[in-house]
Amino acid sequence: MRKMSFSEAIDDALGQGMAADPRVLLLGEDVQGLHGGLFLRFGRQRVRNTPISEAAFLGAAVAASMAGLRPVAEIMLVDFLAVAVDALLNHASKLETFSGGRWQAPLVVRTACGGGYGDGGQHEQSLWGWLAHIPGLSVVVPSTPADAGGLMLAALELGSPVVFMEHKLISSIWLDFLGSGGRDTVTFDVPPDGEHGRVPDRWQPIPLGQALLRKKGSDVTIVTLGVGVHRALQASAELEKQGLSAGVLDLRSVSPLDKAAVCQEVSRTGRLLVVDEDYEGFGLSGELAAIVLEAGISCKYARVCTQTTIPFARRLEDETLPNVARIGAACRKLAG
Amino acid sequence: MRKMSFSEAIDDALGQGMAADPRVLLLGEDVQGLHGGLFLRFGRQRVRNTPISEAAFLGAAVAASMAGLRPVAEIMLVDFLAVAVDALLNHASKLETFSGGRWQAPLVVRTACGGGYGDGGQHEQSLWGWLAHIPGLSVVVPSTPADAGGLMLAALELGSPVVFMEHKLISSIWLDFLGSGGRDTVTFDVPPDGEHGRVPDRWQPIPLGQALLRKKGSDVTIVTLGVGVHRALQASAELEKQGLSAGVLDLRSVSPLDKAAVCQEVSRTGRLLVVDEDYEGFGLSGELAAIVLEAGISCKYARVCTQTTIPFARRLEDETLPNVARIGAACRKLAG
Amino acid sequence: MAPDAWMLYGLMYKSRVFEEAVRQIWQAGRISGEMHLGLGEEAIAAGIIPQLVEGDALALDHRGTPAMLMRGVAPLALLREFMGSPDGLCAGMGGHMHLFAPEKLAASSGIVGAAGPAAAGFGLAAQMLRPNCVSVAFFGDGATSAGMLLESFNLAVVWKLPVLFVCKDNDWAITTPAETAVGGNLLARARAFGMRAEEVDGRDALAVWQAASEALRHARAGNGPVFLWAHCIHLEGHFLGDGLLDMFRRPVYSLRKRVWPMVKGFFHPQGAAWGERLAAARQIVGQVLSIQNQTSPQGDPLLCLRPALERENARRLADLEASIRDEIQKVVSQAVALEGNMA
Amino acid sequence: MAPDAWMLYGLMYKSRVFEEAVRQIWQAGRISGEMHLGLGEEAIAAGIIPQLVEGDALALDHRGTPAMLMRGVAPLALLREFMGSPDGLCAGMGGHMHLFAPEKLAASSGIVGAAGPAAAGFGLAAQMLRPNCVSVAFFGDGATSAGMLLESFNLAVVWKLPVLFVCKDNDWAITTPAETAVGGNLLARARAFGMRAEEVDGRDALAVWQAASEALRHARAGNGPVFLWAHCIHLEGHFLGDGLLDMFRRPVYSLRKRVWPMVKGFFHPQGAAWGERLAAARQIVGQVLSIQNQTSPQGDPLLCLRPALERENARRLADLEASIRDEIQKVVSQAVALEGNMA
Ligand SMILES: Cc1ncc(C[n+]2csc(CCOP(=O)(O)OP(=O)(O)O)c2C)c(N)n1
Ligand SMILES: Cc1ncc(C[n+]2csc(CCOP(=O)(O)OP(=O)(O)O)c2C)c(N)n1
Ligand SMILES: [Mg+2]
Ligand SMILES: [Mg+2]
Repeated sequence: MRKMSFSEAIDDALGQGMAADPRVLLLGEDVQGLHGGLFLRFGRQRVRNTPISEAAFLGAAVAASMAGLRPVAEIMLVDFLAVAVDALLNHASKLETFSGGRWQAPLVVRTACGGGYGDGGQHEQSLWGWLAHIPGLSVVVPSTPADAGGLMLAALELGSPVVFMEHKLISSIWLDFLGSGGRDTVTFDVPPDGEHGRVPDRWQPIPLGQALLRKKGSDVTIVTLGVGVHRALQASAELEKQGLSAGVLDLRSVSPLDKAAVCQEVSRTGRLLVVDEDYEGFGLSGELAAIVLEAGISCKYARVCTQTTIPFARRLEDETLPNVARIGAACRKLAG
Repeated sequence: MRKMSFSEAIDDALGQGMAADPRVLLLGEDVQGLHGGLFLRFGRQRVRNTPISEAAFLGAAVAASMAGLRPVAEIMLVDFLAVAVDALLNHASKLETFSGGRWQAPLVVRTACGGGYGDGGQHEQSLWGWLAHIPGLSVVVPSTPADAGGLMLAALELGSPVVFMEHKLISSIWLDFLGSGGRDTVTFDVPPDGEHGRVPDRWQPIPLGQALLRKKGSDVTIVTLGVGVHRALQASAELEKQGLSAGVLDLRSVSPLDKAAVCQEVSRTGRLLVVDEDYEGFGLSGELAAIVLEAGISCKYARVCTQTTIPFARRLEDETLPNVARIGAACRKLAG
Repeated sequence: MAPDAWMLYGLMYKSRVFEEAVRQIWQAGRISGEMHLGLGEEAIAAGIIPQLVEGDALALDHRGTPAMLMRGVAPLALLREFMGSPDGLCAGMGGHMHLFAPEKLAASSGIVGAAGPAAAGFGLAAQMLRPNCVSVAFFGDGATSAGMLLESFNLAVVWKLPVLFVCKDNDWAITTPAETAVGGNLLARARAFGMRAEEVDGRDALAVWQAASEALRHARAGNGPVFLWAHCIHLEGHFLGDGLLDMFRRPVYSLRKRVWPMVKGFFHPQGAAWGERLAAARQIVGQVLSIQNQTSPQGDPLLCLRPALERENARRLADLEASIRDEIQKVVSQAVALEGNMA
Repeated sequence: MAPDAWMLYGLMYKSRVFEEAVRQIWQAGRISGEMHLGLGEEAIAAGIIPQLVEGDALALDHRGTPAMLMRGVAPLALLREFMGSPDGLCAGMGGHMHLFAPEKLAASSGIVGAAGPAAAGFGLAAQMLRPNCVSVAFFGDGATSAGMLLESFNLAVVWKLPVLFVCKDNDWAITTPAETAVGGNLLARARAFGMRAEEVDGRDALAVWQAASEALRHARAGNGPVFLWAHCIHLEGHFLGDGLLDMFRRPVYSLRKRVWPMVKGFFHPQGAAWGERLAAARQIVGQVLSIQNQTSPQGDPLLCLRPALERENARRLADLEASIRDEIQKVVSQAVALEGNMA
């Protein structure tokens, strides 16, 4: 067992994957600088800077994956995917169907997401539910270093397009780059177990679509992912003192979605709280409601999500993103 | 009262809006040909062909709306919005928040959507739930000529960005253009009450966010929109013969969503069936589940949606899109 | 390598006869939705595709049929695909805008401009996995306004990708004339991105071959991408059932369907000043008139090559054409018979 | 109209002093997230913005501060916005990348390339509603690879929009040198779209004024868009806390934080051949060295104008600078005091 930061773990697992398979390459804006360790290890052919042309290089990555490469295309921030999402919506995700099952696009889109460090509403979105709406696309959102590395390896091996999302608040590379800018005069509410932790000596793939019960609970089931997992665990710890037992289920991937695990937990507690940093409407939180209803589980339900464009002001931002206080209050209300 | 086709109604209401307000203009690819009546009436300044540059002209429409115009930007098919959605996700929908409430983007994006005429999975998507996920964006999906015109007028007057979606199967202009191509050797399952109907002599705006109960029912509530309304009505008529009473609620707009109407109907019948031509996961059908659960309504729930990339083959396409048989079966199962 | 005019003509003729058969089958209602044919741009595909080798890739737009056919995809598989059959090239799941032949690294897309990024990606894979291989993008003049295509020009240049970008310029994007939508000059545009670029008469298969031959040599040698600006016409208008062509072909139908709404708009009491309305009307009339160029035999790439072959050996030509017609006729019968079996 | 060098210098100096104050406040942790300053590109804004009139519009990128300031937005409103205060320009909702001044038709965006479509839209509104008005887009060299910006060039040309597209070329996009990301030549690129285009020394406010003055005349007269290619440097690197600049400024910190992971990668047992690794290492070293140009006083637009003014009237210059420093100092004190009141 080694200890590693979340961002190191991703690069480490990616490095293992690149060493094992010469078809894997990393491309994106400034990746040679942002992932300097990989650049100096694998060189300019396999770690490629791109112009600021997301539509072209993401579309190119799709085609390159069809022609034998295993590209990892980095879209700096998922917000910027908006200029290139055609490559995923109309191409990568549809290829298998369109070709009658004869052609695949084994591509990983690596992208940073999430807020909590004061960068404004165009740079802090989550959008995982938005992307998971697209059939044929997998969407991965790890919450710990160990999961991040294992899921990256699984994404590399999957054989169909995956969006791998790296939450900036637990990714020290990104948080340093965009949040603190090397200052020690700012602090953010970084969940330590997300930012740093034990990882295996050698990465093993963690299959997509397997949720992990981070904490058992008998009164409420909190279903969440990414930084939400840590917020939920903290809220759960506080609720415990008040005699309320809230379990925390970490989805780890939005698509495929571990419906069985969700249904199992919710049918046990009869109460489902979704904590989702993505926008509230028409996304993950609704999908989870549909899943339990489809399964015929009768339960109480609430959600703590991002309801509006994320404000720039730090205080307003903290109120807008799912936070421990909102989660606690929602749990108490559900259980009360 | 006049009678009019769905596509005529939209152009007619738009024409009324353009005559009333010189700031309104229509721009998009081939709009001078596709909306020839408006072109010959309002001329080249106010009905503008664009190059195939959706990102530029949609972004331009956003800025033009900020600077005093009232653009209606046509994205031929909503599928193509994928190359330009940045203008909506990161700009139009965020402007009001970003500017501290001081600036608005009163823009209408007009776009054709939906399938059922054999054009393949890159040209027949619905994506209304995908768009409604974005806070700050309204999404309108009319199902009859009268609604189409009234909602278009309301969209023009709203003062914030609206996506106005025109289902191709009930829009004779689009269906002729893309489906039959002037042939009389092909027929499609076009709902007549969607394609043609009575409209007011002078258009009045129909406020966004008001669902319409198309049919009362006591056993099941079918919540739907667009072509789904007609499919549901047909299924309901067939179910009636079997002694099952299914009501049909036409949402008319996805965002704002008429939560009150949904909750009222569902709490009456205790059974909710969502019929949604958009993709099933992480979209409208899930949101409706969340709404009833949040309201504490206990109900049985099912959904008939599009689950995969839409196949080209007509027979497979009909099986993939929500159809009368699937709706009927789902209702019977819910009630049984 | 000098081009074999007979071979080129054979490819073009086969594509033409096949697409004319497709037109009939579409007209009979056995193919659903839109149908964009490559009638009129056969010489561009024929001048380039026979020069491709194994490992080369193709990124096609919504008019992929001629290129797929010339690259060796079976006409029956294509036709069955158009008919939406499980035994079609893509099991009936794609249709004519979404043709995929993985073993030939040939892919199409109905999204205008998407051939650019696709060709760049294929080029990247060639650069890293298949030395001396190239990719070819086919797209129209309209696509040159698409951001992702322009981005791809730049990406291919800075990465020195082995890509041949081929613009099949037919002067129109649906009803929009290129001169109203394409700013400046496309040759200059490609060159300004740092790319080698040539203009060629896209009706002349031999000229295309020559230009492509040099371009491919350049790209295969690792010298970066090349842009080929090939002029052609679309004999069938934008797609089958094209509204502008219908004005001549089905004037009565067009009057009711298309002209009447315009007349109503023109005379509507509220609207622009008369001058504005007249200008709009003149523009429509002008477009309808100029569409005639699109069907003029002068622009037909087959007629551009045929006379020389006929002079050379009329008998051989007749035989060639007859055998191709036979072949396609068989394919059509087979496709229709299979349809019967299915039903 | 001849430019008033004193006025231009005053604008630049004010912007400089203000942004230096912003740097300190950011450094002190009172501003969250990223901070992109316009240090080094003041002459471009100063040469253009004073020539704008009411009804003209501005489409800005992530470095909008100097332009907003010169267009007359109150420095206090800007600073309070950066600090996320309800009394900021946008009520603290936008932050420095999302500055909006509706009454001045000035809007910014943090999405690279978005200034292109925005300027086209503002230009369209001007064309239809405000005769003789123009819009100006400011963007970097990196943005010239963005599809939507390239599309906007074309759209502005075919619609003859009154737009001035201004590329503030500082040779870098974050850590990516322009010569590795921008194919061909930008002047040729703009011209190839059919646009008038000029190159100008963006450190020289008077030269920018001249070039912009002609460009604006052209656009206001309805002759279509103009592209201005203005060269400059970014004195503070990409943003505050720039990693490349840190290599010099905070070598120890950089060694631990940035160099160490690279060293580990370089010596990892599994990876590319040594030649490949060395080439990568050399590239990084080269970039770090060349970043020094970015902080060379030669590139400083203020120093480009200042000596002449000093020769002309040293006393007046000192007074001007002092009064601007005073003004900004007051703004800073006020902003900090307001912060105290809020807490
Ligand atoms: C992104 C996108 N926008 C619009 C369309 C609709 N469309 C299909 S073909 C076409 C015209 C294409 O013109 P061109 O590239 O010149 O090709 P041509 O049809 O003339 O061969 C358009 C606008 C599309 N398919 N994709
Ligand atoms: C679409 C998009 N892609 C990437 C980014 C991240 N990003 C922000 S600034 C920047 C570099 C911009 O370079 P340039 O246009 O030259 O402006 P400069 O910062 O040099 O002034 C990048 C890549 C972004 N904001 N938007
Ligand atoms: Mg064309
Ligand atoms: Mg730059």
